[in-house]
Amino acid sequence: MMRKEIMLINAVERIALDTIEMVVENPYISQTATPGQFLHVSVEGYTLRRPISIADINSENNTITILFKIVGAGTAKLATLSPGMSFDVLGPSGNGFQIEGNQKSTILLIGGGIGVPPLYYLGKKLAEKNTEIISILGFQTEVNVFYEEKFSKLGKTYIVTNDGTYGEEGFVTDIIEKAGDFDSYYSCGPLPMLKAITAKLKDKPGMISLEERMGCGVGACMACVIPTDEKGGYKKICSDGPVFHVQEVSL
Amino acid sequence: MMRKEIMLINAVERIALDTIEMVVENPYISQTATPGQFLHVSVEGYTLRRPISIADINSENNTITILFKIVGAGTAKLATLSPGMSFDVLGPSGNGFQIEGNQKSTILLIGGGIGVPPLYYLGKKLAEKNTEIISILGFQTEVNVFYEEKFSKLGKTYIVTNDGTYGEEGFVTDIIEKAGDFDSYYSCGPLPMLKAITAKLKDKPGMISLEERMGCGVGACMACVIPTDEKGGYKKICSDGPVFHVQEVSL
Amino acid sequence: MTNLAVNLPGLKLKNPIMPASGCFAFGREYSKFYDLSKLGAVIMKAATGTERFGNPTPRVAETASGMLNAIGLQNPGVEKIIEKEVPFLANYNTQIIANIAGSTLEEYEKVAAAFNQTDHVHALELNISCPNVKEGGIQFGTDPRMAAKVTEVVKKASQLPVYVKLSPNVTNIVEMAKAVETAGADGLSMINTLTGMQIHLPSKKPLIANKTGGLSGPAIKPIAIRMIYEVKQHVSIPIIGMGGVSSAEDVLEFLLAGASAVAVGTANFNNPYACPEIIDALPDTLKRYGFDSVEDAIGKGIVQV
Amino acid sequence: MTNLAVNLPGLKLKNPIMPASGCFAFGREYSKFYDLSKLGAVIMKAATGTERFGNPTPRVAETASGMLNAIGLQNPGVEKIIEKEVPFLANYNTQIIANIAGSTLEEYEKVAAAFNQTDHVHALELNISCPNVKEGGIQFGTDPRMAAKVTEVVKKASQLPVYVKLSPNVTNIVEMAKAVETAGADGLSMINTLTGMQIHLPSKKPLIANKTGGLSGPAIKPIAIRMIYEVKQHVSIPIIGMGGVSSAEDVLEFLLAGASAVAVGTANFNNPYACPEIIDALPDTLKRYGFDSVEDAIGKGIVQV
Ligand SMILES: Cc1cc2nc3c(=O)[nH]c(=O)nc-3n(C[C@H](O)[C@H](O)[C@H](O)COP(=O)(O)OP(=O)(O)OC[C@H]3O[C@@H](n4cnc5c(N)ncnc54)[C@H](O)[C@@H]3O)c2cc1C
Ligand SMILES: Cc1cc2nc3c(=O)[nH]c(=O)nc-3n(C[C@H](O)[C@H](O)[C@H](O)COP(=O)(O)OP(=O)(O)OC[C@H]3O[C@@H](n4cnc5c(N)ncnc54)[C@H](O)[C@@H]3O)c2cc1C
Ligand SMILES: Cc1cc2nc3c(=O)[nH]c(=O)nc-3n(C[C@H](O)[C@H](O)[C@H](O)COP(=O)(O)O)c2cc1C
Ligand SMILES: Cc1cc2nc3c(=O)[nH]c(=O)nc-3n(C[C@H](O)[C@H](O)[C@H](O)COP(=O)(O)O)c2cc1C
Ligand code: FES
Ligand code: FES
Repeated sequence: MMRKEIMLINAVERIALDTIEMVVENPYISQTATPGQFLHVSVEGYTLRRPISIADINSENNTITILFKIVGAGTAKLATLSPGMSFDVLGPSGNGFQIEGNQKSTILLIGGGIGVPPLYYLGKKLAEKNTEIISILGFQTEVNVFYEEKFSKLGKTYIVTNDGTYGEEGFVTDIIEKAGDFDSYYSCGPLPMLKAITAKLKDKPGMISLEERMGCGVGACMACVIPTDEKGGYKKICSDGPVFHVQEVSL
Repeated sequence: MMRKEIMLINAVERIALDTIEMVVENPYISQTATPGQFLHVSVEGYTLRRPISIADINSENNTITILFKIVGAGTAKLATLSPGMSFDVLGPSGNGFQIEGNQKSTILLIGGGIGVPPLYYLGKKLAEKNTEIISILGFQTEVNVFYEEKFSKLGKTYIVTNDGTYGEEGFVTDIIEKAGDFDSYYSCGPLPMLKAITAKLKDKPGMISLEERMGCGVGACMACVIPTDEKGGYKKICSDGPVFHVQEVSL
Repeated sequence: MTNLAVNLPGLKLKNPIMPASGCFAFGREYSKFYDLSKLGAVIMKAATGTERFGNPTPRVAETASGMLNAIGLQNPGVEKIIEKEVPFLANYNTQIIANIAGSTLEEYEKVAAAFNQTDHVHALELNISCPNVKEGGIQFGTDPRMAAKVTEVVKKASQLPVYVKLSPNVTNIVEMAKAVETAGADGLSMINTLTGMQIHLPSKKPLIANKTGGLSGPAIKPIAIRMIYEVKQHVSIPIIGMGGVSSAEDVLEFLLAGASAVAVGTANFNNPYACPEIIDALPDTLKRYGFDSVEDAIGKGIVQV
Repeated sequence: MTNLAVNLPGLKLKNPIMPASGCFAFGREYSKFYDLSKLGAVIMKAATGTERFGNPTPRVAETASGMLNAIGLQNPGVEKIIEKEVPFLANYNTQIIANIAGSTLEEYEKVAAAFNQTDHVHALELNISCPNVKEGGIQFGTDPRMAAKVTEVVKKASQLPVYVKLSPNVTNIVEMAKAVETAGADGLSMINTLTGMQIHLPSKKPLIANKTGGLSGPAIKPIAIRMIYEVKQHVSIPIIGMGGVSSAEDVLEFLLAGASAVAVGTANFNNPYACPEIIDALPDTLKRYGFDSVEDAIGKGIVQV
């Protein structure tokens, strides 16, 4: 159940261009969160909270890892915080990836840019079940790449950059054939990428994590809806998602 | 000349109820400011700057002491800052106390509450000229009292509290007779106090430091005017003051 | 003991605090954070005649000390609200206010009549900020005659007390208030959001898909206070105040300006506990400024000329 | 090289940035911080027919991301401004805009005529937010007929281009803009402040002595952007935009919404270097979002329907 919790910052590191990895401590969140859930982060001086995915959890140390890119005022402010300081979050928020029944299957993880982080904790949890994992991680250019090594420990990992400055050149969709066969996929990244992937993989079962600008982050304000059909049906990304089965939503 | 300067915080101490003494470092301000001038302090997250008087200067160390009372959001925020942090100010701002020609005379300093601080640096400067100094410092109640010892080193010092919990009971005006003869006076404190003092001491030359809510703090917005007569004349407290000869303004 | 209770037409409020319409849906989400019985009342999300999907996304943007929203009255329609949401809220010991909206007079009438049939709803809040599709989009909320007309229609359709929610996007708020008072309003609710816009630099177009959105949050508080202060002197019906409230001090400022109760909107988003925390802080805040009760403070900031 | 220049009626601006009226007096104070020749233009503090003392203090209050002011047009009167202030500003390589105000049509006429006699003033900004004392305090700025009337009078009294400064406290800003365009305005200046109030809890009365004050600062930016965006589509005269600008990104947002130049008010108070810093940052900001010149960006955020 979502709660308002204080996160104590243990470590802050810049791991790629404008990309911050932050390790924060909180017993409740670290014991209850599942892959694909997010934290709704309060940033001092700003009206609205910022949704940030959970990238990893170390439940022995009660720590949670988040990764965020500095794109605007809120993330810039968050990046100025240092160990010993704290911030409050609502969390764990939303519904994450369903990972039951994946034993003995092969799973494809497809992450784009700052959509990569939630797939890491998912991958770790799948790896615990001895699922075979293939990862395709797309970035704009070399300086944006992160977590290659971590994903490599989970299984075969392809890095692709749009300009070919690192790994393969092109888009994540260009690599899918090369990656070999798999049973189902999980993906998180920018909307055009998700559209391309779900179109290409329309015969495979998949789950995708979506983004939308949020008001409340708890399901009360209707800011973050996504249509489910042409007839006015909808889901709320903050509370029904952010992770959906591909068939559930219409992108 | 006023500049925009960064003040590095050296020390922060709570010296009375909700009253903070802060020692900040800045070469330019410490070399140029005179008693009665103020700093126009920027507080992160707030639209307007806060005027705070200079309470002391140590020009060898390049440090300035300010004293402020936590009365609202801005001063509360300022009080959370700690040594090593910094804030920016416009300063030295305004025109301070004129202290020429006071040699061999006796000066009465009359301070009320958070109006006491600027009188301390004034007193120190007067003392350097071997002026004889008598101080009357008024506070609401015992827990508000500060700087008694420091003023005592400058000369005879009377503390008066409204409720008599410390020093004499009553108002600063009740003590003036007792204080003995003097040639001129300097005063800073709440408006009702200044009105009472200037009425009582109308035959003595005096200078008073005034407060008003400020917009720009540099003389451009006309927020902080004080009438000088009944005919529409006025002065700007931020740039013509905050210190005025008693006759210059009509309270 | 500081007395927080306020009695208004149709509403016995144990305290003057209620979540604002559209910022609390129908209470389910926030009921996971605290017991809704703590609240003086709950104002439900706008109800329209039939289900509405609302506007395309993005629907919200952040602004300095505020936010823009253009949800577009997304709601399941009055029937489903009566069937599913009112019974849920009726489980709590609080008062229920139904916010009603529509694109035509007939739709307002239908929604008002529907709520009149049900128990547990204690008052209507009449949202007149919606564009009137029949009359070519002119807002009910910016023309005093239209506002009076819709008030009359709703009053006729329902026995429940009607609080007309005024739009601040008008030249003369007092004129609007007097028009709806004359038309039979039992109270006023003010203010709704101010129409604003943000342009998204990377895409070079309005960030909100609907282009304009309603500005709410602390940024608009001075406008709300001014309007309530002005209106209070010209009407004799009570005012539910709102616009940027996020602390007990804010609540007292609204009471002093002339509000009899206070709704909290945007503040719930940053702090889901905003309402109960304000309620807990209110007795001390009132006491600090010399008031024994909420009713004591109402309108006490108004300087008579 | 990014081209910052903009040519508007009467104004050859080397860059689109100018301090807003009333936030910069006549430039003397800020000339101690930087060379005023850096500015595209300077809009002077309002001039009235004769000297005015203005309102009692307190005249300003702080609000969330904004402030209230009720200075009350304190100024030395048009004669003294022409005699002492214009010559001072004429020392700088910048354009001078005179903001004119009055309580009657005759006063507006007198002030406009006086500036017409002098060199160095390049344009007038017509402040119509003042209450019209003759007509019982109705603001010139909230009634389209009155606004048109005062525009006509000022146009007749002066050969200088006239930028009419619109008040946002109206139901229909487009109607106001069209009325003054038809009456002969050469440009628009928008927005002036929104009427607001703050109640001071300890004294239980409005903090500002005048009770109400004008709300300015980042809080009102979304309202300014919305109004400029709406008006731009309905007039063919240029707009000087203002309301909460404090960065080069804000300037670009105003340009995209339809402003041709941008004034900076409240931001000067926290940062006396606000204008020159924005001017320095503007070329990079324009480039980052794909613009080679200021003129390129004007109105580019408007989505055609
Ligand atoms: C479920 C979810 C999980 C996310 N996880 C991550 C993550 O792990 N790491 C990461 O770097 N980013 C993540 N994002 C995106 C992140 O929320 C935005 O980058 C961030 O809110 C931008 O804030 P800002 O203040 O820097 O930008 P500003 O543009 O100043 O923000 C202004 C407003 O817009 C909102 N906003 C701006 N961009 C986005 C966006 N892409 N999605 C949603 N709201 C946005 C902000 O929250 C804020 O309310 C996630 C978004 C969602 C919806
Ligand atoms: C020339 C001058 C010198 C001063 N020196 C000192 C000093 O040395 N120590 C000290 O504690 N205080 C001093 N003050 C008063 C101090 O400026 C206020 O207490 C402070 O601004 C309050 O800020 P706040 O954010 O805590 O209060 P808030 O009430 O939240 O402030 C809101 C706004 O009102 C203004 N304001 C509130 N009270 C005052 C006031 N009394 N005078 C002017 N503006 C006010 C603030 O600056 C701000 O713009 C001085 C004031 C002036 C004019
Ligand atoms: C996301 C959102 C949705 C809203 N929906 C409604 C609504 O359905 N009906 C209504 O009358 N007001 C609606 N409002 C306006 C609020 O009820 C309130 O009047 C306004 O937000 C000002 O209060 P605040 O500043 O506390 O948010 C909505 C406001 C927000 C922020
Ligand atoms: C202290 C102050 C004084 C002002 N005086 C005037 C004035 O004399 N004439 C005028 O047209 N506008 C005046 N204004 C309005 C500003 O010119 C500007 O339109 C408004 O403040 C919005 O811009 P901002 O948010 O950048 O401040 C004044 C604003 C402030 C804050
Ligand atoms: S953000 Fe409010 S419903 Fe999702
Ligand atoms: S504060 Fe602006 S003139 Fe003094």
